[in-house]
This record gives sequence, structure tokens and C-alpha cells, in this order.
Amino acid sequence: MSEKPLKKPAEKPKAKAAARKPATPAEPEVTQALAAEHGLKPDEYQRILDLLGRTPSFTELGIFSAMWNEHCSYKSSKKHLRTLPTDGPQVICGPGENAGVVDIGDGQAVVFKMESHNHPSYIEPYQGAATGVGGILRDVFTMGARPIAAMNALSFGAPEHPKTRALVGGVVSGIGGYGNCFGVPTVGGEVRFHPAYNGNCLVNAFAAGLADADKIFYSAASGIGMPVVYLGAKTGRDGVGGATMASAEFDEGIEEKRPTVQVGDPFTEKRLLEACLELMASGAVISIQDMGAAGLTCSAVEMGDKGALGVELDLDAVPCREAGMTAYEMMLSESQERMLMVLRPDKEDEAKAIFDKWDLDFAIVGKTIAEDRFLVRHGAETKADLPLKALSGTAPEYDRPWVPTAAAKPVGEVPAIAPAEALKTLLASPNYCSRRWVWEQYDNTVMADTVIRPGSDAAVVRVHGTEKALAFTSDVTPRYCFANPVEGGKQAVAEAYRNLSASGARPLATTDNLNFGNPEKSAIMGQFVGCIQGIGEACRALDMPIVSGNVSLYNETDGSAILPTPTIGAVGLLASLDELITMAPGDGDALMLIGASAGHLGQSALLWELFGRAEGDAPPVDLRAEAKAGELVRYFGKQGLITAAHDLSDGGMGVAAAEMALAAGIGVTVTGHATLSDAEWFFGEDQGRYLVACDDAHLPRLTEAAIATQMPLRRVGSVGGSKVTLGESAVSLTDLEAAFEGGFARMMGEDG
Amino acid sequence: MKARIFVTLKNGVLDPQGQAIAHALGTLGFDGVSDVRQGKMIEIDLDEKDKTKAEPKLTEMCEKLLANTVIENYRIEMD
Amino acid sequence: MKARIFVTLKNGVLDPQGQAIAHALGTLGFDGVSDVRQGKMIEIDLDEKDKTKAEPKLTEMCEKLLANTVIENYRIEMD
Amino acid sequence: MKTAVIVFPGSNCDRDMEVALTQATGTPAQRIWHKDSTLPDGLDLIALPGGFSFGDYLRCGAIGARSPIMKSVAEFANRGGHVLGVCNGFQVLTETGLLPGALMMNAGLKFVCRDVHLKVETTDSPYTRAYGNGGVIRVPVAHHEGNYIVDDATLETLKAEDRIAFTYCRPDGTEGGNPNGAMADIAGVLSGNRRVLGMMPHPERLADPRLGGEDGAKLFKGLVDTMATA
Ligand SMILES: Nc1ncnc2c1ncn2[C@@H]1O[C@H](COP(=O)(O)OP(=O)(O)O)[C@@H](O)[C@H]1O
Ligand SMILES: [Mg+2]
Repeated sequence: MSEKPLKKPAEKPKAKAAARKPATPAEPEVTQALAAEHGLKPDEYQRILDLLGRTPSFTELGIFSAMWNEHCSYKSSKKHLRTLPTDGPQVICGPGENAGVVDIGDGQAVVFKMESHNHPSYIEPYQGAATGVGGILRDVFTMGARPIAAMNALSFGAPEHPKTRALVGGVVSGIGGYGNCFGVPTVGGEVRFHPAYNGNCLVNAFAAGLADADKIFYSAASGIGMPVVYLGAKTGRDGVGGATMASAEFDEGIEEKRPTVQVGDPFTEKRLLEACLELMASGAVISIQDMGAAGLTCSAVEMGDKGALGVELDLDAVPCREAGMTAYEMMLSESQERMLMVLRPDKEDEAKAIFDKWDLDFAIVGKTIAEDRFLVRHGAETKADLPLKALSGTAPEYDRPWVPTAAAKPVGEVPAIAPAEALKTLLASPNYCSRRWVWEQYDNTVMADTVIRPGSDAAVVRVHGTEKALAFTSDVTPRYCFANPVEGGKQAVAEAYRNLSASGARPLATTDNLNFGNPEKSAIMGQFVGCIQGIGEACRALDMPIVSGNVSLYNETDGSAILPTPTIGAVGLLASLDELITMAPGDGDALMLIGASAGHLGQSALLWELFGRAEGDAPPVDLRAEAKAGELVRYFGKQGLITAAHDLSDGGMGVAAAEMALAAGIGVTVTGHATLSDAEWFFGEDQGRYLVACDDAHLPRLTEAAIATQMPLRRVGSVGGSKVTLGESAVSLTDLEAAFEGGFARMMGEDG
Repeated sequence: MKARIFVTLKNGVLDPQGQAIAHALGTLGFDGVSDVRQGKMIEIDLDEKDKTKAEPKLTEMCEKLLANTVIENYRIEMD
Repeated sequence: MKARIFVTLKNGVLDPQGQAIAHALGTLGFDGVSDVRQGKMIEIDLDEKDKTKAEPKLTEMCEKLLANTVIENYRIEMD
Repeated sequence: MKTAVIVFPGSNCDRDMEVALTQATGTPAQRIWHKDSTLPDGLDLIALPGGFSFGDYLRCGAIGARSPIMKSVAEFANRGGHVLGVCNGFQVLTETGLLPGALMMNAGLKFVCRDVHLKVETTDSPYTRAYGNGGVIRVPVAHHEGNYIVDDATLETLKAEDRIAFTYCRPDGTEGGNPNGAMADIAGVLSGNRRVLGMMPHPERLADPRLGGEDGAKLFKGLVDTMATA
């Protein structure tokens, strides 16, 4: 620890401070060094001293550290997040609440968000991932929505890295263990492998729920003297220090910093869900907030802050799992499956009956007060007495220096390839093989509304009791973001847009989970700023406002950062299931390519997987062309002109055509290109493209519509037979299927 | 040689299973149960006959596979 | 009083978890492991201090809930 | 036809079952809370839904099987009532002893969610009468503990009494396709009076053409037909 001279705390209001400052002999003395251990920088500590005019108590220091760390305060990212588009006629509630709320017509709304649980999952993959799922589900049902779909976007280190298999196995079974028990269908996600994640895996969990648009619940408290009620699991010492740790770069000392790992209890979460929904229906709930990172602290402050009220907490009433818990521990505990709410006092009996029915612990732990004060009492002592508004309102905000990412060098010579062989190699690789190994461990059909299960473009879930449906997808290509953050940011949104469109869904809105390295490094900050710029541009152009999101910074180990990974989760709407488009073409169909092909091989899957080369620029994204192409595909779908559609992304047309063939169990033939090389034509990753399959009879109408909208459309092949033929070379569907379906198990060492 | 390995959750780590069992025992009318914790017992038949040689081997097995030392403790018993 | 209940699969009942552990130990390079069986250990804190009174109670708990006697055996240990 | 679904804390296919029963019978299925001790009068069928009753802690279905309502369900069954247990419901039925055997962890040790093919081994039951003899149907499974075991003597009895309702098979009806290692590929078994059925696969999840299959619907149709002619 540095021995720099400490700035003296302001001396002035000493008498007052002494009178107010709660003194407990057992508690460590608060010094700048202790503040530093809590992750507070010297200037941040000084800010606290200035604000209070005294030294904070130990509990108060803990509260500040929780409120002001990166995870809760967004101090490095706020400035840039503000530039994102968050509005639109479809948006009922944008960022700032537990989850975003979007109108889906007929008085209904979809509520969704994505959140990371990266560090905890690296330390204890099963529990880390499980509690990540628990957290995001709580965010959704806190708003009054019943979760109807979940996704998970996972990034792991190199397949051959010694930790990778255990992380994959643990994370996947943790996600399944929690979501399956809770009873939400897990319908989509992503899995990628890259050495940049060797020391930091990413676990981004998405959840969406359904609610009546006029019955959304928010966190702002209202009314003075209203009871603040604690509901759910008891408080233990779980994760004390966790929020602070989640914002610190990993180093060798991680073993020492390890807090008690949080263990998830999906059974309690399920009861909490049912109890909360019943409670909300009873009219008893004024406001509600789940306890996430730094549970009681953040939730109580948020409820007060949003409602412009103070909060008084009596910690003696908090249900504790362990004996002798201190105020500090209770305020910072990250025990899962807990809620805080302000209830209507006249509905107390009804509320109690519901808690008892579900055998959940509850307690009145405080009340709202008129003063702007956050007062925490424990035993006979006042453990914290802070100005509530200032706790979040004066949180530091940084305009961190950043440098734009340098332009990428052009791609070098790409050797000639045998396209069918290359295709087989790609589809057998851990990055592009089937994820069946993963999603078969997730219950993806519970709730009996899953129309399109994992393995297609977007997953489609029917809106219960209607003929409407919602489509879900999660996308980002970190290679692109690394080479060119702005285009990469755009591309992530564009790919999500494409996946929704290829399923026949009209894209509605977006959630983002921005995973980056250490923002105190200007190059990393440059990646962050660039990606946000690109995401913002794309969301505007494609009318997919950001309604919720999450930022995870400091994903570095020993100075080595992850690839910039701004995961985009997006939701689309099918007004009727008749608009649904699948990925499986019919025998004899023509295969048509929508969009322009320049043969872009920079940062392509082909270069990386076959040659280990990460070269060139990311493919440019023409947002106007993207919008038009998506509209065209949806139009084709609505008119019943096509039998199947699939967007082109990693691995270009070759991979897309093969995936369609595998989905249908029928071969495809794609002819070569006159001027582009086989590598460029079959594996180029130009954006804004789709393959659609149609009956020959519909070709004239397809062409007509394409000409009218000035979209390139050309016939590239046909569906039939039992082989996938790319130009001059072919591979049997059986071989390809074995490569594709067996890839994941091979990577996990489970192939016998 | 037979060895038994007992794997238990560390103190302070939430044990939802134990809680559910305690609750169910209460519902069934068993009172006076103040706490329940659920752990694992793993019985291993080893060719090794020498305890002093078996022990480090078993410890290594626990550290590497049988226990998740982030949240679990283990104890080794040999016949 | 503290009691420990050990619940094990009956002889002849296949134990896929035990087999998987045995297999994994093999993969990790531990040889000489001839058999692995996984069971449960349930630790119970009872208010009852008298062993002779506690024992029938614990037996009843096992019969009624803690063990599935179709496939499992149990053994009770008291401190 | 009057039907009811028992709801345990942790049940999560209760609504799915309710929807399927309501659709098949045209009468809303009732929901019955596990803490209740009596059943409504005049029930024709009680369904124990899938999910994770009591978190499936200790053993799957173990704590649920000891819920207050289960005494009445057992009496109902013993009086000749029809009881259908799907997935967790099957586990509850074996834990109460209403059906023989037990469900152990899947041989692959992983949760498995996929469509499986089932051979209808007997049409001599209200649940299977609507399926053609020896027919193959497709329905999803989603479980971690579906590995059915019974002792050899009971297995012989089950076979002799034609009480194996469904076995896992390949799409063409040949042997294979067992997702969990179940003994004799057993996916569902009947009680001695053929009125209690426990099965791991979820017929209620594939009983709607919008979801890509209707094979599950016939199970409910068979029940409705039985009740209509009873
Ligand atoms: N972790 C996961 N959980 C569930 N489904 C997944 C997961 N990872 C990938 N999938 C599914 O596998 C399919 C292929 O994934 P991906 O190649 O990322 O799709 P795309 O290129 O269309 O975005 C998609 O349907 C996706 O939802
Ligand atoms: Mg796609």
C-alpha cells in the first residue's frame, strides 16, 4: 500500500461530527488507507469528507464504497451512455429502472434487461452463473412482469486453455440449474471462445417478462411514514465486498480478496416471484426494488432517491441467517433472492397472508421519512446518518481520457481454399459448431409457448393466450469491435436486427451489456467510446432504442484485457404467428441472396479459424441498406413468398447456406462467383445480407419487390440432394452434420 | 482400502437444501430441529493399502475434483 | 445434540454419479481407484439431549423423509 | 369432465397442464394448493405437474410427496380415481408409493431438454387408448432425474401386467433414443388398476400445432373419451 501523506479530513465541524458519528470500538478506524481498500480513490474519499464535514463511520464508508463503485455508479460510463437513443413511441420506460418496458400492443408490455455476472462466474462458475440468472430474473419481475424467456451470452478463453472446460461446464449447468428450476424457458444466447477471455470469462444473462402496460411497478417510494418491508431469503455474509470486487481488476491476490461466494436458491426465487406478483395484484405494493449488488444499501437509497424521500432502517429487524452480523455486513450483503418494498399500511394483513402462503421471511425494516436522510440504526446505535440524495447525486463522474482505436491495416494475401473443406473445418470448430450441447441443458419449452427453440436465428415465444409472439436474439462480434469499435458497435446492433427480421419479427428495442477492460487506460476507453458511438448510430437508424443495459468494466487479468464485447440483446414483435419465418427451406427451392457482396475478409471467421489470423478492418455497416434489407425480408415473409430465411454473419454465405441445409436435412448447392475468389464469395462477411429460399413460382414477385426497393437480389443456388456444394467442391450432409453436431462435445472432451 | 470423504458447505455459505429439509421436517411434525445442513459422502475403494501413502493421494483428489474448495470443506476418513 | 445421517444407495443400485467421479479421477491420472459411490450426509441439530430418545426420532425422520428406502439405506450417528 | 392440478411451491408446469386440460375437456381445470388437505368433490382426474416442487431439494419430489394434500390424492387414487403425474409429478408419485420404482439422476448426469420419441406400449389405459397400437409419438423431455429404476421382480410384474405405458425409442420405433438411461427404456408406467400414470415426457408441451406438434394432445383426448363413456 502506498505511504503517501494522507489528506487531512476537514477539521471544521468537529464537535458536531463527534456527536453524530457513531462510535463502536470493534469497528476499524476509518482512514484514507481503509477507504483505498474499499476501492475509493483519494479524491473520492476527500469528496466524502467534504460532503459530510466529518470522517465517515465504518458502515458509512461501506455504504459510500458500494454506491460509488463503478458497478453501481457508472462513473466512467455515464457520460457516454447518455448519448444513446432511449426514446421512441414504443418505449414505456427506458433505462434507469430495473428493466426497460416496451409496448407490444393490446395493453401489453415486454419488460427486459441484460446483466453481467462475469467475475463471480470466473471464481465459482456454477454459483456465479446461477446467481447471475437469478439477478436478472428479479430485475424483470420486480417490475411486475412474469419472466417468459431467458438468454445467455457467454465468452470463454481458448478451448485448449486449462480452465476453459471447467468454466463452460460450470457456467452452463449453473444457468440451467437456476433457470430450469425457476421455470423460465432459456431460448437463446451466444457462446464464443477466444484467448482474450482466458483470464476473464463473460456471463451476460438476459431475461424478458410480460406485463400489462398499465400495471408496471417502479422503485420510487412515495408517502411519508410508509413501512419499508423486507421480503425473501435471510441475510448472510454472502459477497460482502463483492460489489467492490466486481469493479477491481483481477490480480494474483484474488484468493485473498475472495468474499463468501453467493449461493443461489432458485426455489426461493420462484416463491418470491409468485408472492410478488400476488402482492402486486392485491394492490398492496407502492414501490419495489430488488436487492442486487450491495443489496440493502443500493435498494433503500434508490427507493428514497427516486421518490425524493429519506429512509430510516432498523437493522435489528432484518432477518439474518448468521449470528452476530454487523451493520456493515448487513448493509453490504449480497445475499440473493431478497426484495425491498414500500407497502400500503392498510393492506398489511393481505400482504402477510401472501408471505405466509409462500413461506417467505418478511419484516418491516424501516420507514420512509420526509427529511433527505439515510438513517441506519442497529442496536442502540446510529450506524449511518447520511444525506440520501447526495449519496447517488454526488457520486463521482469521470470524463476519462480516451484515444480512438487506430485504423486497421489491410488484410494480407489470403491463400486459395477448397470451400467445402473450409466449411467443414469451420462448422466443426468450437466457435461455429452447434450449441446443442449447451441449450439441451436448458429447459427451453417450459411454459408451453416456445415456438422457435434455440438453434435458429432469433428464438420466438408466443405471448401467452394470443397469436402474437416475441422474438429474442443476442449478438456481438468482438473481433470486429476490437479492430474497429465504431463499425463493430454498429454491427452488433445490425446483426440483432437481422436475426429478428429473419424470423419475421419487427425489431422493437434493445438492451446492451457493455463488457470492456480497464477504463483508466485510454485505449480501452477509446474502445468503449467507439462502440457506444456505433451502437447509438445503429439503434437510431434501425429504430431500436436502448431501454436498459449494464456496464462491466475492468475485465482484465494481469493487464491483459478482453476483446471489447458490447453484447446486444434485442426483442422483436410478430403481430401474428402467421408472420413467422423459419430457417429450414423446402426441397427444390431456389436460394436467393439479398444484399451486396464485396468479399470482405477482414476479421473474418475464415481467417481466424483456418489461419489463426486476426487481420484487417471490420466489415463496414451501411445502416440504410440494413434497414431496407430487413424490411424486404419481413415483407417477403408476410406475403408468404419465402419458405425460409437466414441472415449472413460469421462465416458468410457458406456457413449460412450450410446451417439452412442442416436445419432442413436437405442439401444445398451454391454456385461460385465470376470475379470474387471462393474465400471472398463463400466466406466474406459483408453485412446487410440474407439468404432466402423460395419456390420458383414466387421468383418474379421477389425480383419485383427487390427492384422497387433497389435492393440487390440474386439467385445463388438451390435446395436439394444430400450434399452441400460450394462451387466446385462438396461435402455430404451426413459428414457436415457429424462435424457440426459433435463439435461441442469434442471440445469438452466428451466424445468417448 | 476403503476411504470416505465428507464434503460439507463452508460455514456461512447458504444451504438451501438443508433449509428445505428442516422446513419439511417441521411440516411433518418433527419439532426440536434447529438446523440442518446437507453434505456429500463419497466412498472410495483404493488399491493402496498403506494409509500414509493413501492420504496425500486422497487430499489431492479432494482438492482437484471432489470438493469445490471455494465453498466446500472436506474431511477424509480411512478404514 | 448433533446427529449425522448417512444415506447411501443400496447395493445393486447403479450409481451414475459415483461412476462419473471414478472416471474423472482416472482422467486426472489417479489410478488404483476401483470403485466410487456417492451418498448424502445430513447433519441435524436437535434440541433433544438424550440419545435413547433421539434415536427413534431420527429413525422415523429417515423412514418418513430423509431416505427413499426403495433405493437407499441409511445410518445414524450421534455425537 | 372435472380436473384439477395440484400446485406445489416450485411447480412450474402447473399452468401448462391447466391449459392442456382445459383445452381438452372444455372445462377449466382447478388449481389445488399443496397445503390444502381436502379435494373438491366430483373430480375425475388429478394432475401432478412438472417443475421442481420444493426445489427438488433432498430428492426430486420427496418433500412434495409429503405435502398435506398428498394424503387425499392417495385416497383418491386408492378409491379408483385417475391421477396423472408428469415429470416432477411422476417423481412425486413414486415417492408416495402410488407407482413403483424411483427416478434417479440421468445417466449422462446432465439436465436434458429435447424432443424424444416414445413407443406406445399399451393402448389399454385411458391415457393411451387414443394412440394407435405400437405407434410412435414425439414429445419433449426436460429433466435431470428421469432415470427410472425398479427391482427385477417388479419389472417382471410391470411387463406381465402390461403396465409399461411408454418406452423411449428412435423415430422409426426401433430401440434407442433413451435420453436418461432409464431401465428397459421406460418413460411411463401405470398403476395396477391402470388409472394412475406417471411419465417423464411432457405431453402438455406438445399439444398445440403452433408449437410444432400435437402428439401430446391425444393423451388428454383419450382421457376425455374414457370419462365420456364411463
Ligand atoms: N448460450 C446459449 N444458450 C442458448 N442458446 C444458444 C446459446 N448460444 C447460442 N445459442 C443459440 O444457438 C444458435 C446459434 O447461435 P449464433 O451462432 O450465435 O447465432 P447467430 O449467428 O444467428 O447470431 C442461436 O439460435 C442461439 O440462440
Ligand atoms: Mg442469425
